[in-house]
Amino acid sequence: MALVAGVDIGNSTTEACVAEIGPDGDVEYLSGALAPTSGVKGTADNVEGVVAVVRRALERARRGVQELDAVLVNEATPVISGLAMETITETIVTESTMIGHNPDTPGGAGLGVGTTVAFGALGEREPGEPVICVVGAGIDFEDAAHGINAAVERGIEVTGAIVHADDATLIANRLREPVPVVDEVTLVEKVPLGMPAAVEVAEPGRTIRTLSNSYGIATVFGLDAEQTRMVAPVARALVGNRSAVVVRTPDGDVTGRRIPAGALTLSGERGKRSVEVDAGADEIMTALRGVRPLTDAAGEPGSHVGGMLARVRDTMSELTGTRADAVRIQDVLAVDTFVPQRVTGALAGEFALENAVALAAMVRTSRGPMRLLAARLREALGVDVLIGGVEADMAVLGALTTPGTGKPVAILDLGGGSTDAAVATDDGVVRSVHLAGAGDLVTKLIDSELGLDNRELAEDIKKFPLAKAESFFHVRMEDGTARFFTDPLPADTFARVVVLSDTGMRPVPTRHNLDKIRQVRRAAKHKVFVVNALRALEQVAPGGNLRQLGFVVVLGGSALDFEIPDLIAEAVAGFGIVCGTGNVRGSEGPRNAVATGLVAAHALAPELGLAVGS
Amino acid sequence: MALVAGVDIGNSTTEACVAEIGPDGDVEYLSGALAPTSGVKGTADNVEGVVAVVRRALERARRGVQELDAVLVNEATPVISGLAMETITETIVTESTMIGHNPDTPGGAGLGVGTTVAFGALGEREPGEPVICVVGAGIDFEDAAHGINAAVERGIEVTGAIVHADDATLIANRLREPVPVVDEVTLVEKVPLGMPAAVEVAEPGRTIRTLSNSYGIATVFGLDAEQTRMVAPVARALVGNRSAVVVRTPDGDVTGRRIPAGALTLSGERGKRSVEVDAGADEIMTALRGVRPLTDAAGEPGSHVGGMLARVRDTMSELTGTRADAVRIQDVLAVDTFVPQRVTGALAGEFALENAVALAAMVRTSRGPMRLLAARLREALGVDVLIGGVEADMAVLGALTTPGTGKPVAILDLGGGSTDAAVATDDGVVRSVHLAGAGDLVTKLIDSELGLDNRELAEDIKKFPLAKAESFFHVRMEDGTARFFTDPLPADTFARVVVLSDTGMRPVPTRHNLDKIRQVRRAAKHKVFVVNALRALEQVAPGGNLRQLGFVVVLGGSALDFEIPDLIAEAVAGFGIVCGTGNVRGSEGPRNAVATGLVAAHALAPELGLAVGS
Amino acid sequence: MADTGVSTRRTLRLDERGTAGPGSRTDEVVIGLSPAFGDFFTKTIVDIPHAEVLRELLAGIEEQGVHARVIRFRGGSDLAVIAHAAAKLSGSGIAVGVLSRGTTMIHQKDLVRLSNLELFPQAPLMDLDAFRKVGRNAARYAKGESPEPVPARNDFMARPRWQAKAALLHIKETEFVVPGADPVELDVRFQLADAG
Amino acid sequence: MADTGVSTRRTLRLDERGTAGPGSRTDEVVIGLSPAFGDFFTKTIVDIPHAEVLRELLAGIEEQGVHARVIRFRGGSDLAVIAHAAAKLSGSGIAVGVLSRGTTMIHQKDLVRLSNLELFPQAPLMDLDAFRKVGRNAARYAKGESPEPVPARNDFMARPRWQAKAALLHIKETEFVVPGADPVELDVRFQLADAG
Ligand SMILES: Nc1ncnc2c1ncn2[C@@H]1O[C@H](COP(=O)(O)OP(=O)(O)O)[C@@H](O)[C@H]1O
Ligand SMILES: Nc1ncnc2c1ncn2[C@@H]1O[C@H](COP(=O)(O)OP(=O)(O)O)[C@@H](O)[C@H]1O
Ligand SMILES: [Mg+2]
Ligand SMILES: [Mg+2]
Repeated sequence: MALVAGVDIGNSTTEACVAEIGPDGDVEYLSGALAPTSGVKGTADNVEGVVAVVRRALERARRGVQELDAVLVNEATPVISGLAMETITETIVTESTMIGHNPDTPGGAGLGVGTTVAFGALGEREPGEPVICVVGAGIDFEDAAHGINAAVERGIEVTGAIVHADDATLIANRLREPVPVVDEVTLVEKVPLGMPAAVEVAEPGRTIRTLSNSYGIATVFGLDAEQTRMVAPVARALVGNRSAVVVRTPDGDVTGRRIPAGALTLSGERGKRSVEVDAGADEIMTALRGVRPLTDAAGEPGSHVGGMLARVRDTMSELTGTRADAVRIQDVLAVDTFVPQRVTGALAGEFALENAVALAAMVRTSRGPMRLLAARLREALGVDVLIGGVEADMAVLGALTTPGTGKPVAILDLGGGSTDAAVATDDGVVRSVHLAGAGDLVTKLIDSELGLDNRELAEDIKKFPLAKAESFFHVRMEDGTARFFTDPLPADTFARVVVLSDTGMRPVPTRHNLDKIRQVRRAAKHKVFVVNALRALEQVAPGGNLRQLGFVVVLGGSALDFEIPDLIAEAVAGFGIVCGTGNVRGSEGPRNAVATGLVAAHALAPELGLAVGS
Repeated sequence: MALVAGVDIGNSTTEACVAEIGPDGDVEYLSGALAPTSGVKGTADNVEGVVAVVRRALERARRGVQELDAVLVNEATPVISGLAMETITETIVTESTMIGHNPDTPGGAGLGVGTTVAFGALGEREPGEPVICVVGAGIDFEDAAHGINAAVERGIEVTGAIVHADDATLIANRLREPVPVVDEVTLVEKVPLGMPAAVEVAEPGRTIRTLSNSYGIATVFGLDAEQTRMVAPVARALVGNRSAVVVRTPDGDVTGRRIPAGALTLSGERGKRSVEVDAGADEIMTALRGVRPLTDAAGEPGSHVGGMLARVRDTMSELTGTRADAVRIQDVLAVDTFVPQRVTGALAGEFALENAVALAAMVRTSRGPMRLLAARLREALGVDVLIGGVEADMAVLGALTTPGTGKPVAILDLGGGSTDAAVATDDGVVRSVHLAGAGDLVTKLIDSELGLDNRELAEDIKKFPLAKAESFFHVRMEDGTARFFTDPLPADTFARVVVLSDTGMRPVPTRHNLDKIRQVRRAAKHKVFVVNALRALEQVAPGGNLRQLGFVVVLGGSALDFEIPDLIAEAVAGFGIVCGTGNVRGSEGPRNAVATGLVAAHALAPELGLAVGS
Repeated sequence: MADTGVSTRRTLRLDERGTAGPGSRTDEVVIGLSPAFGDFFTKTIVDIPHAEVLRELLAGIEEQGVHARVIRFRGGSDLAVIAHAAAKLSGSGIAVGVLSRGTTMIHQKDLVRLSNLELFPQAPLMDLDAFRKVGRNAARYAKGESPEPVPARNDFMARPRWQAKAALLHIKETEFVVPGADPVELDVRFQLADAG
Repeated sequence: MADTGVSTRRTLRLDERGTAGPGSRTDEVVIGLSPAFGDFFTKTIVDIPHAEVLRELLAGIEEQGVHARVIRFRGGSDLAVIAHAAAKLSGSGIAVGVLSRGTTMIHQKDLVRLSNLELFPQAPLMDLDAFRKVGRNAARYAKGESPEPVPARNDFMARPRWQAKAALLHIKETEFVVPGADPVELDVRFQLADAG
C-alpha cells in the first residue's frame, strides 16, 4: 500500500488529491483540497501553496505527512495571458452643433425652434422671429423664469431654453407658457448665439422623434438634400435620447471616427495574415482561423496592440529567463465590447457608448523551472516528488472518473486565464489545445461595460445572482421571486441592485437596472466561454467534427459558475453529444481532475513518473 | 384653379389629400385626412371609407363637395396576406421518467435520492434503503407531514417527496428534518412506484444543478456511459428549472421530436426549390433568395403549410373572381418563433417552449374591380373620378415632398399586411417590390410568443410603451423613471405590467416581467421589419447595393411606431445613407404619401389620369 | 386511512390577545374576521366549518412563504370595511376579509374602501378549494406578484335560492357588532376532534 | 443685473398651519426643521441664510418633479430623531432633516433611527450647492431611484475650528425644545428684500 498525493498547480488554484494505491494498482481515494496558487504557475514560488494544500488534504484523510510515499506534481508549464482593451470608435462634435445628452430632468415637453439668444440679451430683443433662450451659469431659476415671462409679455416668442444649471423643471414650472428646456449644459457659454436652433424634450418615458430623424431636422431648418446628408450623423447620434438640442452652425458636424488601434500580425502554420484591430473581433478571429494553429502574433510597433503584446512577452521572458523575442504567442481571442466614453467637443459632458475590442493573448512555455520547484517541494515536505505526465492526459484520466462518462471524451477546462481542451479517442490518443481567454476576461468585460472600475465587484457580479432591494425588508431576485428579511437591510442597499455574494449583499453603484446588468453578465460569458468552447472542441475533435465527440466534460473553476455550463450545454445541444459539468470521482464536481488523474496514472504505471531528488 | 382630392386606398387605411392646382400646375395643399379602409382594398366596398375621408379632408379645408373638380384614386390592386404559424418541435416524455415543471412553491431545498413509495405504504415499510414518498390526491398536508415524520422516527430514511396538491411548503414546514418536496404534480398517480428516483429543489432564486447535468443524473443513479447517453435529453430539458424529479424507469425517455409541417415549394424566375418548413426560417429564406423573384409558392397537399397557402389562394380567388389555381403567391416571409406548448406525457401539466415557424404569404392581383369602384365613387360624390398612375410612382412623388430628400431615393412603406419599397433613380426610373409580412405579423408574433391569445392587446403592446404599476400611486416606465398619480390606479393594475395605451392603462395578464415583454416586442419588430427593410432595399437598390441609395424615407402606419424607425435606421447605419421617417409635405409625417403623390402627378400631367365615367 | 382525504374533524379555538396594531413585517397578510366568525357562527352558509375555512386561508398563505395574522373586527359587519381596515393593519398592505356566511374579499390599504383586489360575493359558492386559493393569491399580492385572480364562480340560481338565508345570517351577524370596538388580535389553534 | 448671479436677498416666512399628519402622496419628501430653524436662528454656522438653505432644498426636490412638505419638530434637537420622525410622516417614507447650524441628514421610515441614507455631519462644509444636491437625492430616493450619494466633503480642520461654535449653537437650539410638542406643518414663503 502506498499513500500518494496528486497535486495540480493551476494558474489560479492549486488542487490536491490524496489516495492509497494497493499492490495491484487499485486506488482508494481518500480526500481532496484546494488553495490559491502562490506565485506564478510552474515556479518555485508555488511551494508554499502546494504544501498548504497537501497538508489540508492529508488532514482530511486523517493521515500525517510522514506517512506519505510520494507527491505527484503536474508538468506545470506556465501559461501567461495578457488582456487589453482598445476603444476603436470615437464621437466628435464640431462647432457645438449638437447637445445630445440626457439630463435626468429636462423641463416641459415638445419641440421649440428659434434663434439662440443669451438670457442677458433677451431684454433688448425686439419682437420678431422666435428665439431659444440660452441661460448661462449663475442665473437663478426664478430670475430666468421671470426674464423669459417678461420677454414673452413684450411679444417675444420664446420657444425653448438651454440652461447651465440643473434648473429645467424649476424654470418650466414658473413659465406662464411652458416650453421645452434642456438643462445641465455644462459648457453653455460655448453655445453659438444668433444661430437657428431646435430644442426637443419628450414626454417622460418616451424618446425624441423629430431631432433624431434626419428629415425632422431638415423640416425644422428647411434643409435641402445635400445639407440633410450632412446632418444625418447628428440625427443618428440623438436616437434614443429623451431630450436634445441641435444648433445649425455653418460647419457643425458630428463624426463617428474609427481610432486606429494598430495592426495585428498573426503567423500560423498555414501562413501569415495582418488585420487591423479596429476592424473588430470577427475579422480578427476569421484571420486567426485562416492561419491556425498560431505560431506567433505581433502587434504593430508603437500602436496600442503592439504595446499590449510587448507586455505579455516581457512578463513571460522575465519569468522563464527566455529572451523576449523568443517568446511565442500561441493563441489570441478577440471580443467585441463597448465602453462609455466622453464625447469630444460635447458641451454637456455627454457620454457615448463606443465600440472597443478586447484581446486576450496566451503564451505557453515548454517546461519551466519545474525541477527547481520539485526539489524545493521535496525539501519542504521530506517526501519523494514525481513530475507527472502530460497535463492533458492527466486531465482526461481525472475527468473519466466522472460517473457516466466514456470514450471518445473531450474535456473543457474553464480556468481563469485560459480555456483548455483535450480529447481522448477510443484508442487512447490525446490531443489538446490551450486557448486565450477565460474567467478573467469575463470579469474584465463586465467591469468595463458597466463602467464599474472595480474588478473585485465585477468578479462578484460574474459569480453570484443579482437582486433589487425593493424595501428595507425584501429584495426581488433575478427570477422575480421576493425574499423577505426580518431585520432591515443595510442602508446602502436602499433601492439598489445588489449582488447576493457569499459574504452578503453588495450594492452595485451604477445607473443600470437589474436586467441590463444581467444581460451584460450573460453576454460576457457567452462571448468568452461559448466562443472558446466551440473553438476548442472544433480544434480537438476528430476531423474538426463535434459530432465525433461522445462526451464532453466541463471542468475548472469557471465550471462552478451558475450559468456558464448551461450556456455551453445549450450551444452544443445540436451536436447530439452528452455535455455536462464534471463530477470527478463522483464527489469533487468539476474540480480536482488533474490531481486525480495524476494519482490514477501513477497507479496504472508508477514507473512513468519522473522522480526528482529521490 | 382646380380643387382635387388624391385618395389612397390601403389595406388598412384610406388617406386623402385635398389641394388646389393652379393653371401653371402649381399646387397648394390644403388638408389631409384618414380613416380605416372599408372592405377589401380595391373593391367597391371601399366607397364608404373613401367618401368619409374625402368629406373630412374637405371639411378641414373648409370647402364643399360641390366645389371639387376631381377625385384621384390610386390603382388599388388588392394585396392579400395570409399568416400561419406551425409548431415544429415537440417534447415527449415516456414512462413518466421526468417531472420538470416549475411549481411556484416547492418545499425544502437540496437533493433527495431513493425508491418511490406511495404515502399509504409508508407505514408498512421497513428501514433499509432511502425512499422518496409519493403523496397522492386528497391527503391533507398535516397528515402527510405526520406520516413522514412517523416513518422517519421508525428509522426509514425519507429523502424527498412528490406531492399532488400545492402543499410542498406546508409539508416541508412540518417535517422534523426538512427534505426537498416537489408539488402540484397533477397526475401523481402515474408516478411509477418502487423505482429509483431523485428530487431536487434549488434555493429560492437559484436553479437546480444536479438533475440538469447528465453527469449529475449519472452520479445519482450510478449510470454507465451508455445509460448516461440515454438520459442526456432529460438533463437538457431540466436546465433552468427551480425544481425537478427524475424517476429511473427501464425505458423512460424524453425526446425532442421535429413535427413535419410539410414542404414548401418555391417557384421563381431562377428555378424551383422545395424546403421543409420544419427546417426553420433561415432555410426557407435562403431557398427563396435562390429563386427570387418568386412567381408562385405551393404547400405540400394535406400538410399544414399546404392548408395555409390554400386558404390565402381561396380568399383571393373569391375576391377577384379569378380561379384559385390562377392565383399566384408573390412573396413569402418566414420567421422563427416559439410557442408555449404542453409537454406530451408530462405528469404536472408542464409546458415547454417549442420552436415554431410563422409564415406570411402575399398575393397581388393585377388591377381588380377598380372601374366598378370608380363608377360607384362617382355616383356617391357626383364628381369626376380619375384612376391614377402606378402606386409606387405615386408613393415616391409623395415621399419627395419630405424636406431634405433627394434622388436617388428609396421609400419603405411599412403597412399592416405588406412591406412595400420603391426606388427612384436620378433618371426617374422607378422600381418597386411588395413583400409579405408587416405590422399584422408583428402583432401575431407578440400575441403567440407571450401566450396572450388576445390580438387587440398584442396590438397595444406593439404600439405603446410598457410600465410596471409599483403601487396604486405610481408606475415605473420602461426607462426606469417613475410616474406618479394623485388618484389611485384601477385595482386590476395592481402589481401588474401595464401598456400605456392612448385610451389609458391596460394590464397585461401574463407571468412575464416587463423586460421580457419588451424583449419579445422588440425582437418581433426586428424579425419582421428590419429583415423586410433590408430584403426590400436589396431588391430595389441599383445592383442590389444599398450604398447606391442616397435617401431612404420610411412611410406607412408602422412608421408611426415609437421604435421601428430607429431599428431600421440602426440596421442601415453602416451603408452611409440618410434614413429617416418621412414627413410628407413637411407636415403629415409618414402618412399621406400616395394621396399627395396622386395630386402632384396630376398637377404635372393631368392628361395621364384615366377618367372614369365623365 | 390517511389517503382517503379529509376524514378528520377539526375544531377552532380563537383566543383574544388584546387590541390589534399595525404590522411591521412586510411579508404578512392579515385575515380580518367578522364579529361572529368562529364564535356564535361556526359554519358558512353552506355548512363549511369555519375551522376549515380559516385553516385553508392560512394554508394558502403559508404555502407561499408568507406570514399570516388573524384579527377580529367587532366594529361592523360590512365586508369592505372589515377587509379595508385589515389591510390598513397589514404590514404588506394586503388583507383578506371574511364574513361568517363565507363572503370573502382581498383588499389593499391604498385602495379606496369601496374598491378591492378580488371579491367573492356569492358565499354559497365558496368551497375549501376557493378559500385555499384566496389565501394563496393574497400572499402573492403581498410578495409583489401579479397572480391571476381566482376564477369567480357564478351561479345564477344561487342568488335567489340562498338570498333569504344570507339576509338572516347578515342580520344575526350584525347583532354581534359592538360599535366603535377596537380590532382584536387572535391566537388561532386547531384541535382534532375524534377522527370519526 | 440678472446675469450676475444671486444678488437678491430673500427673507423666509414660516407660518404654522397646525399639527402635521402623515402624508398621503407617495411622491412627497418631507423637510424636517429643528426647533429654532428660520426662527430664532436665521443663518447656519457659516452664515448661510436659512431662507437660501430651505429654498435650495425645495428647488432640488422640485427639479426632480417631486412634492415637498415642510414640518417643524419642536420636540427635540437631535437630528436623527427629527429626520426619522419626518420620514415617518412622509408619504414616500423619505425625509430630509436639517438643524439650524446646517447639519443635515436624509432618512427613510423603515430604517432604524440611528441609521440613515445620507448624513452630512459637518455643518461648516454645507454650502448652497450641497443643499440643492441633498434635496435632489432625497427626491430621487422617493422616486425609487438609486442616486450616487452626495459626495461627503471632509475637512479635518473644520471640526476643531468650529467645534466650540457648534456646541454653543446646539445648546441654544435645545433651549427652544418643547418636550412632547407635536410636529407642526409650515407654510413657506420667500420674500425678496430689496435687491441691493
Ligand atoms: N463559484 C464560481 N463561480 C464562477 N466562477 C468561479 C467560481 N469559482 C471560481 N471561479 C472562476 O474560476 C476561475 C479560476 O479557475 P481555476 O480553474 O481555479 O483556474 P486555473 O485552472 O487557472 O487554476 C476564475 O476566473 C474565477 O473567477
Ligand atoms: N401609432 C402606431 N404605432 C405603431 N404601429 C401603428 C401605429 N398606427 C398604426 N400602426 C400599424 O400600422 C399598420 C397599418 O399600416 P397602414 O399604413 O395603415 O396600412 P396599409 O398601408 O396596409 O393601409 C398596422 O399594423 C398598425 O398596427
Ligand atoms: Mg434638470
Ligand atoms: Mg407549492
